[in-house]
Amino acid sequence: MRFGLSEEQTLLSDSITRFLADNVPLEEVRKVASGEASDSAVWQGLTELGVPGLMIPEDHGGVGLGSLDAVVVADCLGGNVTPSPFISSAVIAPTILLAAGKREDLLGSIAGGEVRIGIAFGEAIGARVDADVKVSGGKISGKSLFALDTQADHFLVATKGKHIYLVSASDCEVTDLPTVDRTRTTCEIKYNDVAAELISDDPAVFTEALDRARVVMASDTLGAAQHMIDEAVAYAKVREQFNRPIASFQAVKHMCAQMIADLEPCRSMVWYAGHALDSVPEEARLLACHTKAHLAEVGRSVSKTATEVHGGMGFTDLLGLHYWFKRCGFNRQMLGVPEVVREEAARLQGLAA
Amino acid sequence: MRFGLSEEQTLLSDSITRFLADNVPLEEVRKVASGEASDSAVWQGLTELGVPGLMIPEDHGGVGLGSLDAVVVADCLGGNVTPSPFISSAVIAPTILLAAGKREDLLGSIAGGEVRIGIAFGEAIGARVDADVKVSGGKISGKSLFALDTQADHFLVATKGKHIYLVSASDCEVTDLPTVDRTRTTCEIKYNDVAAELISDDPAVFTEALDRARVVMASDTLGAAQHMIDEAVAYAKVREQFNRPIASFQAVKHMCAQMIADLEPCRSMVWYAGHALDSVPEEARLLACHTKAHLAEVGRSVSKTATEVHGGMGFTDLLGLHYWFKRCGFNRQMLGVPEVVREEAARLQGLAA
Amino acid sequence: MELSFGPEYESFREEVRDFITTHKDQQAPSSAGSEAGKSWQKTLIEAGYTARTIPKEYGGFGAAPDMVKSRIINEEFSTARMPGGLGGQGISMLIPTLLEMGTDEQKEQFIKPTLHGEMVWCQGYSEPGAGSDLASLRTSAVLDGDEWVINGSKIWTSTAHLAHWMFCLVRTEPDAPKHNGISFLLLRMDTPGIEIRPLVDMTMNANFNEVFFTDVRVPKDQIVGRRGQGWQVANAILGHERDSLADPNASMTRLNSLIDLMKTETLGGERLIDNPLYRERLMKIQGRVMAMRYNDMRVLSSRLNKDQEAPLARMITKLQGTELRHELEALAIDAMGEVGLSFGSNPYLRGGGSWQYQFMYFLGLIIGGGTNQIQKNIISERGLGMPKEPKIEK
Amino acid sequence: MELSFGPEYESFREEVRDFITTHKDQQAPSSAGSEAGKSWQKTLIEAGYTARTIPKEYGGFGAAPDMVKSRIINEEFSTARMPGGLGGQGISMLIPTLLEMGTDEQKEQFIKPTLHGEMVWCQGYSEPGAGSDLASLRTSAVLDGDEWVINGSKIWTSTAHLAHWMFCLVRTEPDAPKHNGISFLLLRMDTPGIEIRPLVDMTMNANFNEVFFTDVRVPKDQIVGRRGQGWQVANAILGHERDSLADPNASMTRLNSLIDLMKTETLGGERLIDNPLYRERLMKIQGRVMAMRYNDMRVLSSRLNKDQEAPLARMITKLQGTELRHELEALAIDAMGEVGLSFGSNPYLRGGGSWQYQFMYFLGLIIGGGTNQIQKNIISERGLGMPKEPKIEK
Repeated sequence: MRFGLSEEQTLLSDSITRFLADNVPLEEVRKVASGEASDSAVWQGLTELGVPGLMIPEDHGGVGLGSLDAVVVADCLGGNVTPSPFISSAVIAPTILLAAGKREDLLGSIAGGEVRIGIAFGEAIGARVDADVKVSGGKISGKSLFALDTQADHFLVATKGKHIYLVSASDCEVTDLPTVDRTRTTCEIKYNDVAAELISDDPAVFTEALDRARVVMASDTLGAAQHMIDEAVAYAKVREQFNRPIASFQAVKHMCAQMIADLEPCRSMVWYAGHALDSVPEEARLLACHTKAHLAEVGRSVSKTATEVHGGMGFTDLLGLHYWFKRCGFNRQMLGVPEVVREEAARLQGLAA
Repeated sequence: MRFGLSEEQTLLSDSITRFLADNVPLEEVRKVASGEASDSAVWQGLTELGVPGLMIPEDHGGVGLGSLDAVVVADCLGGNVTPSPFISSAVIAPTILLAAGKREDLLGSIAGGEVRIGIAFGEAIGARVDADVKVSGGKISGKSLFALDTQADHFLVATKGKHIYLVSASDCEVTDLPTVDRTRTTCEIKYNDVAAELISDDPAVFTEALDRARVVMASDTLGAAQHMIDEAVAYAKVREQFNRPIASFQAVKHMCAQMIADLEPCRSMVWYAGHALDSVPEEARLLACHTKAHLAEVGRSVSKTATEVHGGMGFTDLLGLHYWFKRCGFNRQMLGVPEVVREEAARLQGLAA
Repeated sequence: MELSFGPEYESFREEVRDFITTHKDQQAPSSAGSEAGKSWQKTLIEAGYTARTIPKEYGGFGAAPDMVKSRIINEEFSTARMPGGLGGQGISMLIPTLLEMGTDEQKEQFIKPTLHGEMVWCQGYSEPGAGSDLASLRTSAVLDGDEWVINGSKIWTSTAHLAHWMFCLVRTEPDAPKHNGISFLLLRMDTPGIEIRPLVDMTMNANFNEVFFTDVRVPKDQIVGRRGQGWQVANAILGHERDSLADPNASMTRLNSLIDLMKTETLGGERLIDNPLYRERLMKIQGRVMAMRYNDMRVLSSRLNKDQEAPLARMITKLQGTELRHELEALAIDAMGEVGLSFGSNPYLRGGGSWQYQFMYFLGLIIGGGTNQIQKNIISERGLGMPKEPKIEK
Repeated sequence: MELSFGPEYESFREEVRDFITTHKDQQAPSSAGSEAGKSWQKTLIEAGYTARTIPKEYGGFGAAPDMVKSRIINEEFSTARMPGGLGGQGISMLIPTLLEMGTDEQKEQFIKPTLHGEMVWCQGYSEPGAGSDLASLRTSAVLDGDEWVINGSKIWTSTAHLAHWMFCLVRTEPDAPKHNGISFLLLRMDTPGIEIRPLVDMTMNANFNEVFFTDVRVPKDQIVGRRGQGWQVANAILGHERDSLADPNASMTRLNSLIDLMKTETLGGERLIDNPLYRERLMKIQGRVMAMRYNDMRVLSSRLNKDQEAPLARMITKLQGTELRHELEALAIDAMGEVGLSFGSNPYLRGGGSWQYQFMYFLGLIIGGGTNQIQKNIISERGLGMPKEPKIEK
């Protein structure tokens, strides 16, 4: 019995972490967040490590790894607030195309980092405002909101009925929708009766992709929150007030203890949820829901508390701590807010209608 | 402008507090809680201070005071975990009989402490288990659960439709239902087609009584929680560990600070809610709901934290702190749990169906 | 319980309302330094609706202090959304300080122009190394002939880029115990050696600045109070600032905006207010806001009535009020889901982006103005009489 | 991730299951000291399902330590609700202590009868004045000839009224620094001068006792370890107790009972599970219980695999687990409304009154076994490397 990452997964984590430390310092994140640069360079760099093709089988040009490996990568990406279309292009899109057995020709270009696939799932999870899409006779009309990845070449669009269509970004009117978290992009897509290719009419395909994405997003929060705790503890040890490091004040110590007490079990939960997606299908859905919702809650409290431990410095842009705060906030709201996701968890167990 | 108690109300509070300190020490509470004694002696003593007739007009033999005065008394009773049928006999019953203009002949005996009126409101607020009552042709059948005051001479029973009937305890099968809080009694009443006198078929009468009872119960929690904070702070100042009073540890200080920060605004809220019942009818209902629910939450957290501050001593029976803990617990659950009461608050504002 | 202010004040309220009606077309001045702003300030002072208790000789209205009248003015202006008088730390902090501790010359020189918007001030208290422990500040001022020579830096200085003058705390007696080595100086912001850097915060706005001093020379007499007495000078009015950070009436107004939002925004076609989970959270917050509102009435009452005391009610306002607002804003964000993330130029912004902005801003207020951990120290020590932590002197 | 224990252990699991099937009619012994209890203990030891790693010469099964086998035994016994071996602090705390620190004579004299239920022990560590700060204990033992003379008192002594012996910590070197002045003694509970008073707790049960010592004389050689070394002796095994207070598998079982309860109880005719507010709280707790469960798997794994470390995962178990259980019990009470208040002989008790009982009992566990404030000190200091508070020596 061995609960934890394999040697290969630890190596994967180390190499991604090293790459990000060397190539995506906070300065680079700031540039992307401020619009001075796009995340393309980062994505190209990650392509050399095989990240876009992580979950794509080798015979399609990928690395052929599983969900737990994606969890490992997301933990690193979140920990570094790395700008990238990882969840959309590397997790959701390959899952859908492979599960549906459609347009597998795209997989090679995804793995090669040449093609990015955006995701418009909002309407299938719980539509906001007047977002709605209609498909008839191979044409799609309407609009999607807060779709992932403004720079995508294609979008996978899910309807309320959980059918999934592929549309080309160049056929649509795509407008960036800035959110608090500028390390990932979201957009509005207007479809004016344009070509839409049916990829799947099986809701199970949508669900499989959503489950994976939720666990991966939870892992991104895990990484971000862990980073914030590490920073808070380190800052408290060097910051002196009243002639002592603030880390020696019981109030500060207990804030840090509570943060890690809340987050530490999340690591095991995220790992197990990743493992379940690969190997314990009967538990995977429930795990995906609970992991997404639980990490959303812990992410919120940790990101608040870690900011507080930093005092005024946490509120400024000087240390850039807020990028992690906002990353946790983004992950909480996207792909299902906790209330919605917990209700799904109840439904899965026959506890809600 | 003067927000607060009048001089008379302060005097009332002082005299009740003094009476309770002299006549109802913890030893007496223990006796009632263990079943060695009933609360009759306490109630008789309080009669001398006019407590049972507090809200009964002078021409009916009472003192003719208002809701804010009842709030003041409840604060004292809760602070001393005083066993007594105050809410049922002195608050709800007079309110109903006066509002309905029925059986006012009972008011004098209530004020004189000779008659106690119990209250069976559960079914009208939200029925549990198989409690249900039916009235037809002046006869009542069915059963009520967790009615207030096992020793009552009569019960005011509310139906689902919020009609209120008076029944005689001697006509019914009354069984004590012990709860964690043995300072007040609740019972099961079985009605076997016995005489029931219609007191009111106007739901507004029920509602007025319920509003008052909820505010008074919230005030009871206020008193109990304040007592627990006072005890916790006092204990922390004398209890030494690691060669210093535990009150000098920041963790303990912040627990106490949070307790009082939560409770202090409750005092103003309870006072205003009492005042609104007397003088601001358009705000009274909303205040009653929110005050009941908010004090339930604060009562729970304060009673937990104050116990923790006492360490192992808080968990034992030695200091009797648990009587206050349980009092807060009882007040939370009776006359509407917070979730039910908040939903009523939403409904009052047109925010819920 | 007597919640009316009585007939005298009700007629004063009518007076204020009449003024508001007369001036109902008054626009909010675009900026503090604008001519329109100064002119409106003049009108308000003449009517007695701002600078009310400042002596006439210093450009104020010269009325006796009357908390009720001040409150009535605030209430009526706020209800009518009528622009109030000029704000800023010069008016709210420096003027009361000078009135209490300044020399006649200082009062003469500074109060009137400050009041009339001719002289804008910033505050230099906190330093990068002196936040919660403000008294450990290190920016030094050394007397050299007739001048103080200042070196060091200040942080959290709002409006530094707009200010003509700064009032600040500096260490003038390096060998004295830390609270006794500080002086309160006034200095012109165009003095050579001052550098201002905007300080961007997590809302991505430069609400604050850092100010750096390199051999900044300030005339010797620009000190308020005596040498080494600066801590007492500053503390004479510090308490005022804290209370205003979490006004329960503002929370109530904000709550009503949240209710409106929840009535219009939808999730899967259902109004947010119809979702039992969000509605329950809304009601929980409403209950807490109401409690804080009555707490505030009690605080006001204790100020009006000499025989009433409510020190704890006052002490807990900042702690509770800032956490409550932060949670209130969070509920709006949560309930809106993806839409709640909107920021910047996003066309789906709700409330002009204020929900995310205030969510972060109130986290800043949880930290600022004495962190909520410092507040809990104060509440437990001054409010509950619990002992201070053992002190460590270096 | 490899969550199976492998074929060797799966066949061991089969073995355990066969044993359980063979003994499926075994009743839980009515009390620890009963003959049935002793006989069942003997059967279990012979099969190797309790006292597994205790050497044969001291009456145990004599197997090499194997955490996986122990866990499999626990899992299978628990699933089948098969009564386990004898418990109590003599078996769980004293025997491991003696094995590590006892003399051969002590091992000889005490382990076997303790293991076989002939000798029942209680623990005398905490004192009224020494709780979180256990090392400040004051019960004294003074050597008088060949005997220790003990005076003082102990608290939180469970089973004191049933025990034949006590192992306890006493101060033998009053002038030494506090951690170095303590010795670990063994004494007979029928020694003259011992008085036992039951200690009723908030659940109204006497789960604990106070024990008072007046000139209690104990033979000199009834000491474990050396004089002044008692703190080290006791701490060699203290950690074990803490972990068992908040077993996540027990929380999961309890959560399932709560789900069953919410499916059957009603409010206004609606099942509690159909109330969105209670359902949401249930789901929140379920998510947390699951997180603790996988955390526990990680802890187990780190014990089985030398190259894995998870010190924080282990350190947070008590803090998180006890709070979580307290909240879980609270949800049951809340959802049941008035019915949730039932206690004692109330016929509407649900779950035999266990919801209110456990709600309070887990508040006791939040406090006991090292208060959750002490846990946070440990997590921050040992887990996060934050500095200790400045110490004050009297």
